[in-house]
Amino acid sequence: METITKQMRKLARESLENRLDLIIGWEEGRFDWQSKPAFITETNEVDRLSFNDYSLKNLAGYLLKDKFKNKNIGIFLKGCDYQAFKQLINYNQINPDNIQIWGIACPGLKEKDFNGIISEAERCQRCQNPIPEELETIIGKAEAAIQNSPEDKYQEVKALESMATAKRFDYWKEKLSDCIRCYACRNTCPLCECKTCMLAGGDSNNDDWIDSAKEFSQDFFFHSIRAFHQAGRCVDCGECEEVCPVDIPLTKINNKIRHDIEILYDQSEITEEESVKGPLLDFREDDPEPGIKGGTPNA
Amino acid sequence: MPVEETVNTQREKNNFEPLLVAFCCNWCSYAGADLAGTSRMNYPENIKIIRVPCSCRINPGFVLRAFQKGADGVLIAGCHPGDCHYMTGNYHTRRRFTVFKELLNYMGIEEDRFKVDWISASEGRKFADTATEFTNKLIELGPARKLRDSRWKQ
Amino acid sequence: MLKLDKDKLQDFLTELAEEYQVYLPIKKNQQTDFYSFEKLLNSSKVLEIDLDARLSVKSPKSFLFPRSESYLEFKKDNERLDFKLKELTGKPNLLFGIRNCDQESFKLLDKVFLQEPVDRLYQRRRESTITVVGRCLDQSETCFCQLFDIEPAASETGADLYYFNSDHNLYFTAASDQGELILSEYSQYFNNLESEKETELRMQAEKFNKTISTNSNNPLTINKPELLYENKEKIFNSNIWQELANRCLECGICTYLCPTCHCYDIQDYASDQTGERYRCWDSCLFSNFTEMAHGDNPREETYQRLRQRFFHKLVYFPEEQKESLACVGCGRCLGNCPVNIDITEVLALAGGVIND
Amino acid sequence: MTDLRKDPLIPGKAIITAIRQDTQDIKTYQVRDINGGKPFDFEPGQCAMLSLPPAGEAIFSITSSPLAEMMEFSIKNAGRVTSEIHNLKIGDQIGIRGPYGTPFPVTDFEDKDLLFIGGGIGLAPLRSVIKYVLKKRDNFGKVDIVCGCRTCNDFVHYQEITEVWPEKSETNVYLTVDKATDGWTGFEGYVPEYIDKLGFSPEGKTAIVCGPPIMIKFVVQQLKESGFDPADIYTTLELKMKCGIGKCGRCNIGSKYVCKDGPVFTAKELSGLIETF
Repeated sequence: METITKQMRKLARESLENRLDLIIGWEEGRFDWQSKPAFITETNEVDRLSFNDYSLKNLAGYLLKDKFKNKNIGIFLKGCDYQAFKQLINYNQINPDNIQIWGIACPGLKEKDFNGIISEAERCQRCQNPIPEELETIIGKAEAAIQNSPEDKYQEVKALESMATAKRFDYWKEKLSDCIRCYACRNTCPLCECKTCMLAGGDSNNDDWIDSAKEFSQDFFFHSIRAFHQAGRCVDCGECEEVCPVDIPLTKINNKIRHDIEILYDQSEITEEESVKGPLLDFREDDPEPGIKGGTPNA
Repeated sequence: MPVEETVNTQREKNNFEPLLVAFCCNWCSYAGADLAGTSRMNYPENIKIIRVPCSCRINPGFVLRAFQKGADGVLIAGCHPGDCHYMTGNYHTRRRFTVFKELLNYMGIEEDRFKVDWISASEGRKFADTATEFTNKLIELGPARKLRDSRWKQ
Repeated sequence: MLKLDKDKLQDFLTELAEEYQVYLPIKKNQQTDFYSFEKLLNSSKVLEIDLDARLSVKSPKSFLFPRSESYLEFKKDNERLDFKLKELTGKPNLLFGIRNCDQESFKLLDKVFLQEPVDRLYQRRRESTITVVGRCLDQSETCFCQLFDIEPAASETGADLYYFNSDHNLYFTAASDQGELILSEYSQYFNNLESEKETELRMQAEKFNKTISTNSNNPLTINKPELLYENKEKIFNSNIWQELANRCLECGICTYLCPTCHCYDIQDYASDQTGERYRCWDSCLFSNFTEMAHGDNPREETYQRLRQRFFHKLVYFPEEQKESLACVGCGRCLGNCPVNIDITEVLALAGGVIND
Repeated sequence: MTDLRKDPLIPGKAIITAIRQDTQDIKTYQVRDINGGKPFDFEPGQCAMLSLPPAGEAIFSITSSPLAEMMEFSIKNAGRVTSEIHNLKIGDQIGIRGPYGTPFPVTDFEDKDLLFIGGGIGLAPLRSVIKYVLKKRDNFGKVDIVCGCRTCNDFVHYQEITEVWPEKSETNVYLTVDKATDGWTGFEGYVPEYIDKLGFSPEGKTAIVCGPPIMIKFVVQQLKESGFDPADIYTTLELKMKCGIGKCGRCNIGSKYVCKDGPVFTAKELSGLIETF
């Protein structure tokens, strides 16, 4: 971790001196299990930058903020963060010209749960791309990066799929009943970039799709449509589940859609060529018919 | 016992009349429904048809809103892929609602409550059959209370 | 002081549950939060009572000021409009095992809701709720209740019952007639204890209260929460808020987990001609909190809203309610903030502004 | 047992008894309770929360005089609740609760010269206190009323402003429009400009200003420059309000709540607040 921190500071100092106005990275939190986003503009502040076991926060989302839009920015991105960055480019939400990216070969990070038990972060247990290879500067040692087998990716989703529908409903009813609608999952998602969200939660000024009542059908609407709007975009960076104060397994919803899209439309990795549109913006004449797992074509 | 018997006995037993909301695309399925009507085919009146310009006009929010406000089943009927009046509309419908149907079932909604089907303007018979089958299936399944808003009163 | 053996706790709660709607800290997938006792009994998964957890995830304010609560039903047919009140039904709540910081936060909510004109929705719940405080004999790193002169080992004012949770027993003392009533009505579960044990526990509490109030390694003892109140113009106009707002996600975690946040919205739900009006939580950090009908929003920027949250709690509320700061130092906000915005950091930055 | 009926959030029932279309997007509604009287007592400048389920609730200044036997509201069609109100017919029932807000201190106004300055819909909150003053004309000094609107057909109840008010003793009405159209011969220009031109002397005079925030800002600044004591300049602050009883936190500015301590504030009070909009 120290080598990554040292290299981060070196890169930040050099680039701030000549052409960049802002560096977005991580810095120490008050407690050792914390790592908070840092916004560095002066070279003398560069030593605040630090990468530790808890630098999970995906910084790509900050590039959407209006006040950073026309600045020359240097940003550090782990493998998972970089996937989200690529999606932002594919959906032309940010203009990459004034953004300098430094990749981090991520050794797999940790998280501390409610009772203080420290374990490997959930997203790292299924991470498939810890190193953003396409970038020319990569910090950290490649061999230290974690390796997971491809089946790890959708283990939890498959486990849930094997349950009976009624039992699955009880599972989600139980999980979603803890939701307090704080919108942290939506606000932290780097790919949730709408200025006004249709799920704004019933501000009584305008007709919204849902309201803020503690009502299972409203919370179900929020979580299913929030995940569905990320269909074909979500890169499983794990932010939504990470920030949820009541530990709702949100990535299990997003990953179900990712899993289906891979099977149904075999568009697994995010590609860069101009022609390929997002899975739900594209079609083929011989797409499978709606039915479970695209199986039973309609009579 | 043929399907008809079981359904009728269930209907008398708890006189449950399902509400089936059908989004029909104006160019094909709505015309199909019209044809079913003009050629005197009878189909249950539990089906409530909402006309939409194209099946891809439907947003998954409509489906959930229908279930919230008392629907027991939702049908999306569009033109057969390739005959869409707007050329590619139903291709998008197909992908969108294949993924959404999977998601709904994954989150606990019975698969048979939500159906996407292609009914052309000349398939009046298919429209009537689909309506009848779907209604009978819903009678078997019973009322859909899972997504209904508890504040919703008829 | 009376002793309750932990093996008898389950039966005691079962009998209590006949008269009250009992809520208590229950551990569910590694998190402890308040759930109803019935849920514990008939839940298929193995749920367990967890009286040792320092703090529940959400504050128990939701039992007095629920996330959403409908209070009015309306029926509209052409020109007629009829209203019908939604009365509170069901057994009164009994909150078993809240902490003294939560109990003290109820006093701050009382200052808002029970001040003229009295809010009956809150009052009807507050007056019927029985609270049982579990005394703290240690502190987690995110706690700072001593900064608001709250004694974690409980100074026995406000709740109905207080208990020490040590070794295999719970040692109860009553602090209200309701508390006395419960101890006498359910006396078969309690037995008295030797006076040395009682003095030993009280000594332990005294010692603990003293040690934390004097320990200075808590950063808030250097930059005190009153700092904002004493230098409000200077800190209000400083740019520490823009700096903090860089990383703020404008979500509602800090306000919804906070025991003293009480902002709410009023919304209508319509099912064709009938419907109901309900009150629900709202957060000053949400972008549409102050947005007006014609679209103008006085607090458009994130930093204005973040500043409003800290200024309302540490400056405006004390000005309005005569020096009581709207914070009880439970630490739920700084423990759960996704980007670690922390009151100690805010006050350190504020301290920096004043010194230079 | 707590009696929910007495809860401040519970609306009473009222009926629309008259509707007048003032301008293209402003209508004035006359509201009475079930047996024809005034829904509740109030003082000039106070507001009421009109409740129109399922659209919701919104707070409006009461434009009729507190001495009248009914209540009047001038409502501009701007948001969800107001557009629903604009669909109402005579005889329709609505919910109403109040009174909310701190009224104009009419007792302090006595024997003083009064300068009312209203911009657009901003005249509505002033109407109640103007009618009260003109009803009890002798208790007050000279009255000058300056109203500004975008065009000449944006004035609310133009007939009352030009024919009823000027008839009262020592009462002058000055009208201005942003843009002179349809043969308007009066002054053309923004309100701050017109105030500058009229040049009112501040001695023994209290100013009451209400209108869009931008107008209030310039007018108050001008009045201060021409010698008005900030404690004698009354103005209103517009913020989103929900509960009306100073608890829901929405209209909190500084240690004040606009729905409870306002919307009427003196310029002195406003400058005391750290946060200004």
